[in-house]
Amino acid sequence: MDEATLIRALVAACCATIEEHSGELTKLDQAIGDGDHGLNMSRGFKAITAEADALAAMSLGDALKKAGMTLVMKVGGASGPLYGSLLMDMGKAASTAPANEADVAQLLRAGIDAVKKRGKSDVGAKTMLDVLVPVAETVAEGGNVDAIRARADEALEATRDMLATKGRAAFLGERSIGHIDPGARSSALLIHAVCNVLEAS
Amino acid sequence: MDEATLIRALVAACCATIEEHSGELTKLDQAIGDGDHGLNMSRGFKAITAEADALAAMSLGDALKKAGMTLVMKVGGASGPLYGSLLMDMGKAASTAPANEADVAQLLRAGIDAVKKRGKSDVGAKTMLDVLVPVAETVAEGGNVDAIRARADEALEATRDMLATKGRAAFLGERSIGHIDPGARSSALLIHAVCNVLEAS
Amino acid sequence: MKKLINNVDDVLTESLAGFGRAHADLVDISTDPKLVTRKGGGKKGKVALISGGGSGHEPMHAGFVGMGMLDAACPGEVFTSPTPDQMLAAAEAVDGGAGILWIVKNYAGDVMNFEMAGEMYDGPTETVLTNDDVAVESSLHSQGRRGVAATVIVEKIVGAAAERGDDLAACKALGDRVNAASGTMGIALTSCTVPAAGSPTFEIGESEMELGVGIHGEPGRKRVDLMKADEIAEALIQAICESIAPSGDDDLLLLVNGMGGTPLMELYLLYNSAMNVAGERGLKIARSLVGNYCTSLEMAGASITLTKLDTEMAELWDAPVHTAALRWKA
Amino acid sequence: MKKLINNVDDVLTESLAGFGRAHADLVDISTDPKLVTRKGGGKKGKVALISGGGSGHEPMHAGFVGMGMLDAACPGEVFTSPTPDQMLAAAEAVDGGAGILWIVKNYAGDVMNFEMAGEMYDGPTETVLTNDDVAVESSLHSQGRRGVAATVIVEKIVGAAAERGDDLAACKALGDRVNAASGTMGIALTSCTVPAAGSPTFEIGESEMELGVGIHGEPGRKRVDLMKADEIAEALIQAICESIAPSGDDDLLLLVNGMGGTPLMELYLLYNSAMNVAGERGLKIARSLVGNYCTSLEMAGASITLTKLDTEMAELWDAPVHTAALRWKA
Ligand SMILES: Nc1ncnc2c1ncn2[C@@H]1O[C@H](COP(=O)(O)OP(=O)(O)O)[C@@H](O)[C@H]1O
Ligand SMILES: Nc1ncnc2c1ncn2[C@@H]1O[C@H](COP(=O)(O)OP(=O)(O)O)[C@@H](O)[C@H]1O
Ligand SMILES: [Mg+2]
Ligand SMILES: [Mg+2]
Ligand SMILES: [Mg+2]
Ligand SMILES: [Mg+2]
Repeated sequence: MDEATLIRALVAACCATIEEHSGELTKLDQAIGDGDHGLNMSRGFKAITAEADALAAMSLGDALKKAGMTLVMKVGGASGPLYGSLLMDMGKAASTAPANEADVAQLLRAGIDAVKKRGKSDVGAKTMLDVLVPVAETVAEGGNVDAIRARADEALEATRDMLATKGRAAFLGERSIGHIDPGARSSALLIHAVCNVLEAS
Repeated sequence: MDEATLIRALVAACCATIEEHSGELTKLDQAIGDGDHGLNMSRGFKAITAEADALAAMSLGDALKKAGMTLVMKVGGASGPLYGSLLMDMGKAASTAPANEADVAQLLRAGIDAVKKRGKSDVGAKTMLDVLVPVAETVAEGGNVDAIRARADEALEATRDMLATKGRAAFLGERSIGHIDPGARSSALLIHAVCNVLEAS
Repeated sequence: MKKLINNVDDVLTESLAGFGRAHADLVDISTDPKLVTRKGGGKKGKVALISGGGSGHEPMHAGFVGMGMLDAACPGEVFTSPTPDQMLAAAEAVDGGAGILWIVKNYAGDVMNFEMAGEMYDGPTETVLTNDDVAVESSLHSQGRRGVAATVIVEKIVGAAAERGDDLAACKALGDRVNAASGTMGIALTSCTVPAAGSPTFEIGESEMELGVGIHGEPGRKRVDLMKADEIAEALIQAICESIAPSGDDDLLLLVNGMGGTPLMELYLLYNSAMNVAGERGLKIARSLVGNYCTSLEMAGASITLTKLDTEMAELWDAPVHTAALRWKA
Repeated sequence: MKKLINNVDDVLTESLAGFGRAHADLVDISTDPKLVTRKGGGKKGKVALISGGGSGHEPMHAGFVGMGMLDAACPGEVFTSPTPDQMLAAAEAVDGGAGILWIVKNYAGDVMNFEMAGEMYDGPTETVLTNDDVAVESSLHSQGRRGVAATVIVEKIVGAAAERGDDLAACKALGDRVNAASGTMGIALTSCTVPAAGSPTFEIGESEMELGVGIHGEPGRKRVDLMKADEIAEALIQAICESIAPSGDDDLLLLVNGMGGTPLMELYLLYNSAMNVAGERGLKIARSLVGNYCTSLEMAGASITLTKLDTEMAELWDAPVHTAALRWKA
């Protein structure tokens, strides 16, 4: 798979999974948030789909930066700036295409740092970071796609018993316990999609 | 029964039946009106109950006038001025206490004329008049209390198939058919109450 | 029944008391008989405008008491006409010696109670009867059409005329003219619940709406499937135009009025639809008002009103007004 | 879902278009990016006030654009923070050369998006973050308290200060002061439905209410049995007083705010209860506002806000304002 094909495949896979699960994300967000996460993600990834041609013509780094900026400008809410920052800073770190797992892990770390900074948060607050950070660890440890997917699922499930201290769910206090976090779910979905593409390539 | 006892008995019986059936009147009015007939009647007759002592100290004619004015001032809606006019003009016609059926019939006619004038209406419009007018006929014909009660019930039931052309129910057009008229029902209730008192006296 | 109340019996008194306290700079209130009068009472030499009707239509009428609009409002029980004693007390409180103009919505109860008050009042009175609701064909019954949201427009325009010194006959004639130039029709998505009744006035399915609903939850033209805002605007404006037949030269006032339970977001959306329909029909919307003005408790729904404004009516509409619910240039 | 709309996807655009058409004398609107700006754009030498947030809280914020209040509002999707491109376009449209003051309700999304806009904007900017909702103890989580109805009061008072020529630092300091002097808590009787979601945000029983609800239908302190208006007023004012600790000497502003689906009649009743509670506690209510100002779509419910006004704040509150939703002395 050349870079253009890879970018197209990633865009298609990510957009497809978000579209497919948009209702579920909204339901999760209705339980402990304000019920718009599915819509927000779907709006953002539709905008990315619309610019797939332009993205495919770019380097992976530039494509990530552009896709990130699109999320920032189209999504709004908490997830827009956060996923936007994730992709933008991954893009900035990917001046050259990642050659190996270590490169990918380093990309992810850069993106995750941006999320932490923008969200003034860290793992344990029942957010997307509770999926992204463990996954980045597995990547850094050289785990294969199966291991990565499994880790994402596990981490997602682990958000169920967490007490939210960031994002809207934090307003629920104890009542946030017992539900998985919508942003953690969308992160897990995206990670699965990326793994599926990498597996097929 | 002297006049004071009669007035007390009439007040008590009328107020009791209205109180007891207030929910039913409201339900009937919800079907083809605005759902306040029970409340209106109950408000008016509670006010009459409150002045029972004063009424009992008056002649029947003055008591009717005063009770009518109380309904006018306390009820509002369509039924206030109508029942108020009914009683007030009955009272005006009763300068002397009614001695026989013919006197009572004449009283009723005077009251009914006031209702027709105030409501710019007549029988056939699916209103209280469709009970009051037939009942007045039976009284004029010298019918006994059983005949009067039976006529009231019959007349009430006959409002079911009428098309309303007066009052709020008129706004429903054809849809007013199939429900008995709330004001006809309250009239029938009052006539029953009065008959019961006369029967016992 | 879910309402912000204490006891069903005290709803009206407590709400009125709250209104009086919130707008103590504008109005005086009395709770027995129930009354809202303009601060300072009658204005010498000015025709006094008094309206009233069942409660549950707030801000109508109490919200329109003040400079440039009403002198007094008589709130009845929820959806029940007020009583003559209220009207008489109002008249005594605000009579400025130039006569009383009753502004009455055409419902049997309101008409009869105001009529009795007029007969009992010792002084010149006139009545403007509003009957702008085009939903129910007047030919079907002898009660005539219902008075609904255009009552607000009548009160505003005639209020301005009284304020500038028009006499009783002129105010009465103007009120009749505004009413005749107006048509309204509404729809409901949900029912309302009269507090004392405790249950919804009517049943309505999840995908139904009531076309031509009255402001007491009375049925209207027909029960239909839920329509889109564009279709609603088209249906309502079509019905109104059949009644008031505006030409492309007429300056129209467009009022998109909420029934109480519909948020502003939807009212502006419906207003947008109405403007599109007006545009397609070549109608000229010269003035607009969007909001909850003539409501039906917490009913979800809206009505559209069009009034053909002549030059004088437009000027009087624009004139300063300072009431709890309508305020401009003051 | 029963709403006056055409298509779920067009709700915001069409409602915004309607707002722009209804208030063409006051505002300009843009639909891409979505923006409401004060007619005529920025005022030279004046600090520009820009607010925004998810839609569904109407009239907040677009209804407060105009003389004496906001210069621009950025409406996001329903209950979703707007995006930085809207904020940047707003800033460009209304920058008068004296800096931009963002007025932001404290939600993660709003904060982050306005933050990004501030980082990208080429010119001096400051932010006032409102967090008046006392329902959620800030100690419980690091997100801090939510910004709710006191945002309206911040926008009015700081708007008047900007209008009289206060500089950016002064406007920022004043906004922080008003926010710190304010506390709000709300309750919900019913849920709201986000149009695109199509089903109610939360389930609530026929005899339950949500105490301390957020303006997006987020849960608050707890689910409780339906309370009487007097009890609600007591509970809300108690919670607010624990936060802002007013003394009997403070001039208080009392805002009784409807959530969108509650009729005015109930809001005035709750206001009456609140005034009684204030009286019992020896609190001095110097200014009042009752109505739907910071809503949550068609949710039934209300919030109470108290703000301790100092002399300057009271003067600025009283200063002329001319917007779609708040207008006096102009
Ligand atoms: N401060 C934060 N840091 C990291 N993630 C966050 C933060 N705040 C929110 N999130 C994530 O964003 C998700 C919610 O996104 P979304 O519903 O689209 O936005 P909003 O909360 O503004 O409605 C949460 O489920 C959580 O995973
Ligand atoms: N014009 C009229 N003539 C005679 N009776 C009438 C007239 N209008 C209404 N009614 C009677 O009044 C009853 C309704 O009374 P009520 O519900 O108390 O008043 P409202 O209709 O004002 O709500 C009707 O059922 C009918 O019997
Ligand atoms: Mg959300
Ligand atoms: Mg009735
Ligand atoms: Mg009635
Ligand atoms: Mg959101």
